[in-house]
Amino acid sequence: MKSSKEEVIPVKGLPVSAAYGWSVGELMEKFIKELRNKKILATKCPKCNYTYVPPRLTCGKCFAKMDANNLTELSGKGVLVGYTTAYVELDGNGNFRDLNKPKLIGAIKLDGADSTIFMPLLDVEPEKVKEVLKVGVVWREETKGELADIKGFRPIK
Amino acid sequence: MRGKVAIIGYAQSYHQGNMPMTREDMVFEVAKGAAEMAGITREDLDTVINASNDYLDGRTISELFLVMPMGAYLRDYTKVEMDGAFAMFYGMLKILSGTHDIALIVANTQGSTFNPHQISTYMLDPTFDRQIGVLNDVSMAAIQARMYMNKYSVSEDEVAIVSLKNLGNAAKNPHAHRRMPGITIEEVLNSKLLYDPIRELTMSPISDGACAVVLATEKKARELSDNPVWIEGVGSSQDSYIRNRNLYHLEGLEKAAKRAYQMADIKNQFAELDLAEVSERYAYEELMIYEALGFCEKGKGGTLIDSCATFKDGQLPVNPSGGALSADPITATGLIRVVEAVMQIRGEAGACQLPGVWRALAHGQTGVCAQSNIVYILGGEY
Amino acid sequence: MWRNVAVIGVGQTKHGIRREVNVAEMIGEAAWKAIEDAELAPEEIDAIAIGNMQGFGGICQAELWSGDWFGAPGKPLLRIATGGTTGGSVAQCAIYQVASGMFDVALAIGFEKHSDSKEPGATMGLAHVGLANFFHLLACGLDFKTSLAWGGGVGAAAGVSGYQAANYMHRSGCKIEHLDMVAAKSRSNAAKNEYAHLQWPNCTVDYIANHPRFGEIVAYPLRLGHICPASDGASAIIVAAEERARSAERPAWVRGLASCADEENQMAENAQGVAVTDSSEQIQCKIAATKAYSMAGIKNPREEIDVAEIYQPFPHQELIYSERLQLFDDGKAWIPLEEGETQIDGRLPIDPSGGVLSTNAIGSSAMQRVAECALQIMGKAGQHQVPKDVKNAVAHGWGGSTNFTVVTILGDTPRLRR
Amino acid sequence: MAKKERKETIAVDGIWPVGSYSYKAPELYKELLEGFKQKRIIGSLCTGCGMVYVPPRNICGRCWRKIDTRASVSDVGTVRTFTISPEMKRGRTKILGVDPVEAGWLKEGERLIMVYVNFDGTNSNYTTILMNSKPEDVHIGMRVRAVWKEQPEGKLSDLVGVEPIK
Repeated sequence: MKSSKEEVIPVKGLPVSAAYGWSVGELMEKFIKELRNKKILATKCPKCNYTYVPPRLTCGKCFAKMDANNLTELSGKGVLVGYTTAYVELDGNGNFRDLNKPKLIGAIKLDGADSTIFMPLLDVEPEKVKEVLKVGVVWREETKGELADIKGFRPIK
Repeated sequence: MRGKVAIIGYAQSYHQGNMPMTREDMVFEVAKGAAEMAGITREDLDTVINASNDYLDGRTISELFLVMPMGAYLRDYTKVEMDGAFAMFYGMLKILSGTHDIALIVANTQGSTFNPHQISTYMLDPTFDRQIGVLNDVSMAAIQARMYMNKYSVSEDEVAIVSLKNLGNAAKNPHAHRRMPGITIEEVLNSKLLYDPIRELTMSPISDGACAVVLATEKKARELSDNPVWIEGVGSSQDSYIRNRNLYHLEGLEKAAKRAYQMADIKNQFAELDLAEVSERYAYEELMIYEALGFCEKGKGGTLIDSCATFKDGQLPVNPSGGALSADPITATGLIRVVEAVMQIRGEAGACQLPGVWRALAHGQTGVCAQSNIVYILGGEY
Repeated sequence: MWRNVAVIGVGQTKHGIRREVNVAEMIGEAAWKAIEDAELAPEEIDAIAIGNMQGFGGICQAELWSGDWFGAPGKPLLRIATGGTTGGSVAQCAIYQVASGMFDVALAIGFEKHSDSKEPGATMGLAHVGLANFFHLLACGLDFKTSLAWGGGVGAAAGVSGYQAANYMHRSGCKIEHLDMVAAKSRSNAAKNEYAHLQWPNCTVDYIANHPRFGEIVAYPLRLGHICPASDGASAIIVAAEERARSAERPAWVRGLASCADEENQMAENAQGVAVTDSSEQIQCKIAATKAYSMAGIKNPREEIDVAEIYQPFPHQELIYSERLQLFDDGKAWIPLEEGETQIDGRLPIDPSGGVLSTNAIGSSAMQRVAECALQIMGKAGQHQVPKDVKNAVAHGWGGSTNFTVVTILGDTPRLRR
Repeated sequence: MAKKERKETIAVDGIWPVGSYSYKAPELYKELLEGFKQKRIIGSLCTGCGMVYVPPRNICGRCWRKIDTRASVSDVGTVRTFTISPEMKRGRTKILGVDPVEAGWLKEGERLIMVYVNFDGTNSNYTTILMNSKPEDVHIGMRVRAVWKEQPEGKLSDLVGVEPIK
């Protein structure tokens, strides 16, 4: 089979986009709202003790059901289990753009949680990052009960 | 289970960055090509299964306008919105059910339509990870790569050797998108750094491409083909979401491989397999794939590549075609691996041909950090 | 098919606007209901098939993220998506998973969450079917008025339906009143189905035709009250091999299944021409139905089918497809409708659940047709259970630009007798 | 059928930039528009099954082959089906953020008759507008003729619509 060299006409789109607003569900709503009080909530599976952050209704490990009674509060401290230095980022329209200053992304296991979250790492030089670094939440100046209340994590003593 | 399933025809496009061909024409050529090779017409197709993705193709119901080019007119038809290797699994299930004799599987993606890495962000938990905004498939792979490399002291050089091997192999593959004869380690290590340690040459390119295979029952295969390739084993498994997954290993792939080995009765991969074609979207991933497929112990992927055992002339060559690092039209990539393995078994791999290939492994994946995997064991007529 | 396969469990969420749960929770709800209904342990599920149309809810391959909510980790999973037929195609995938002999128990899930889209009815997700074609047409100098005519088709299913209805009315002699009858029947049936979205108890033809808002003709001959809602919801079934199904109280045996694709209606890729001039013809449905009936050993569907669940987001489609499913003479389905034959207590009830006209969560819709047929056979349909012994039921789904059809036939006895 | 109070949780937002995609089209419309310049309609003829596709198509899925034969077809045809819009009113709908009546694209109170026309000698429907006719007069089987712009410029808008043959 040979590739035939037919001419094609490029077709460009109009500047339209589809907008979404995903309802988050009961436990996730609690999680997001409690960020205002600088609290991080998780659910602990009553059967296998796996602790999920953010919280959720079904345990993915043993399939037990969970609800608001299984919510527990975490300290907001944890350890770094993985990281990367980003030299580019996506602009939302499908283009990678170069960053003037590299950014760090961390994979963090919060104390008391079993799941890993992926967050910006702040106030640290790329060469200083290593695993099992202790990290803590950096809150936005004024917390409003939104996911953006967590600016990221930074190393702590 | 009753009977066996064979691959009796295949075709793939000349994968490129921006193919001067419409999606329709590209699909028509591979679908028709595979059917012609199998010596069948449209009327012989009992079922046609497409593998494409609405997000990648930029069309809701991406297969709607592909019905006619695929030869699905008035045929039994469906779409698997995953890698083509999964679509082939569905084709196999239909044939094993005894309801269909011949299946055509067509997988296609034109990466030039929209950046697939942007689309990978739409796969994340929309209520959390997508909102945080730092993750996509490349940054997530970078985190996994760092975790894996740090834990098992795998060096960047060892990862670069994977690119060196695959891109070098691709130089002889006319279908590959990224062909780099004489590529050096320095070239790989000096290529643009996106997310440490993922560089331009240690990740797959964005490709346009398509691939098709024809499956048949044992009876039909013997009627139609002189050298059918048999599906001796298949196994598939989806892993947990990235937040709740062991990122140091590809546990989903391990499970899938176990199932395939069990079905094909394989106990010693090195002795019983002649080659493997795997979907490594990133160079480090190939090392993790070695471990999950049981080619080496956990954490020893780096040692295995150092030993050159997976090079073309090694004991168990992996990706003699160049693998996903050489061309990655997302939903077609896994099916291309199957086709490359079939070509080797049939002795039709041209300049990439290795001597004495009887039995090969092919792997396809979908999702961030290879979340869902499928493994085939393919064998020729002994 | 060399192996008998049956539906042994059904789970549906309440369909409607579900802003109190997220997608994953909604899928999980249906899946666990089905698993509990089949009295299975989650470990007994060998394989999963799932599907939706991802453009509507805005998540790509949602099962990758949400898999943990319905027990997917460690299991082989196939994602199936074929437009409106999605749910039916997913159900068929699960049937093949078991029929192949590779797996003994499979879980099939269809879902959609339209309300996650900020546009009413997820219009952008729908328009996206033909958006690329539309951009091409605009680049070729399409004027505004003609773009509206094309636009009818750009909305794929919804758009071609007005044209399709006119075609059907022309060749059958059916009137708008008959469309009102289908709509009234569906909405009042839905009031008896706890999972349905638009529940209008005792809805009358008069209400549909003369309501100041619902009575308005929005695209001749369709009234606003004729058009399906955009719902949120998920539904699931459990398919099991004979050995396992025997232990169920009253399984719904799979007796026949088929799918078929015709050429696109109105336009092909890049707005190229197609050779289908009457989209109410639906030859692919004739083919799929014939195949499925022959597999099921059904020689006279009119006599042997006890209940039909037809995918009908627009009322004329119930009439077209009931003819194509060989339940009535060509062009005559409106006569038995007039005579009340297709009511819940009629001779041949069609869509006792209220159908897609009352509930349309795209990925779930065609799955619900299979699920509802299973419920009717199992005798578990509750208030909308048809008052007779159901031996055979036919579940239908259409997708694409009405050019895909899936037909699944369930029965109270296995296909192969041993 | 009163609205019930609904439980609701908060939502988080996201965008899918569908307009940022780029696609590829074959050159078939160039041929169609070349024909329009001369007030002619071009279709493609499949020499396998004799189907004439309008606008031209380059693959016949019935014969599963490429088509490269073109045919010039009649601009007289038959209405195969139609649909009619409700009365267009200011403030009724917005299309991509524009009110078509306000923008002067449609007249206040106008009802648009949209038709599928099967031009003689073809096997396809062509989607267009029925002009110079009342909504109550349109019917399937109606004979119509193409209305061309006086000075065609090789655009789709050269074919303004169709009108009934008296």
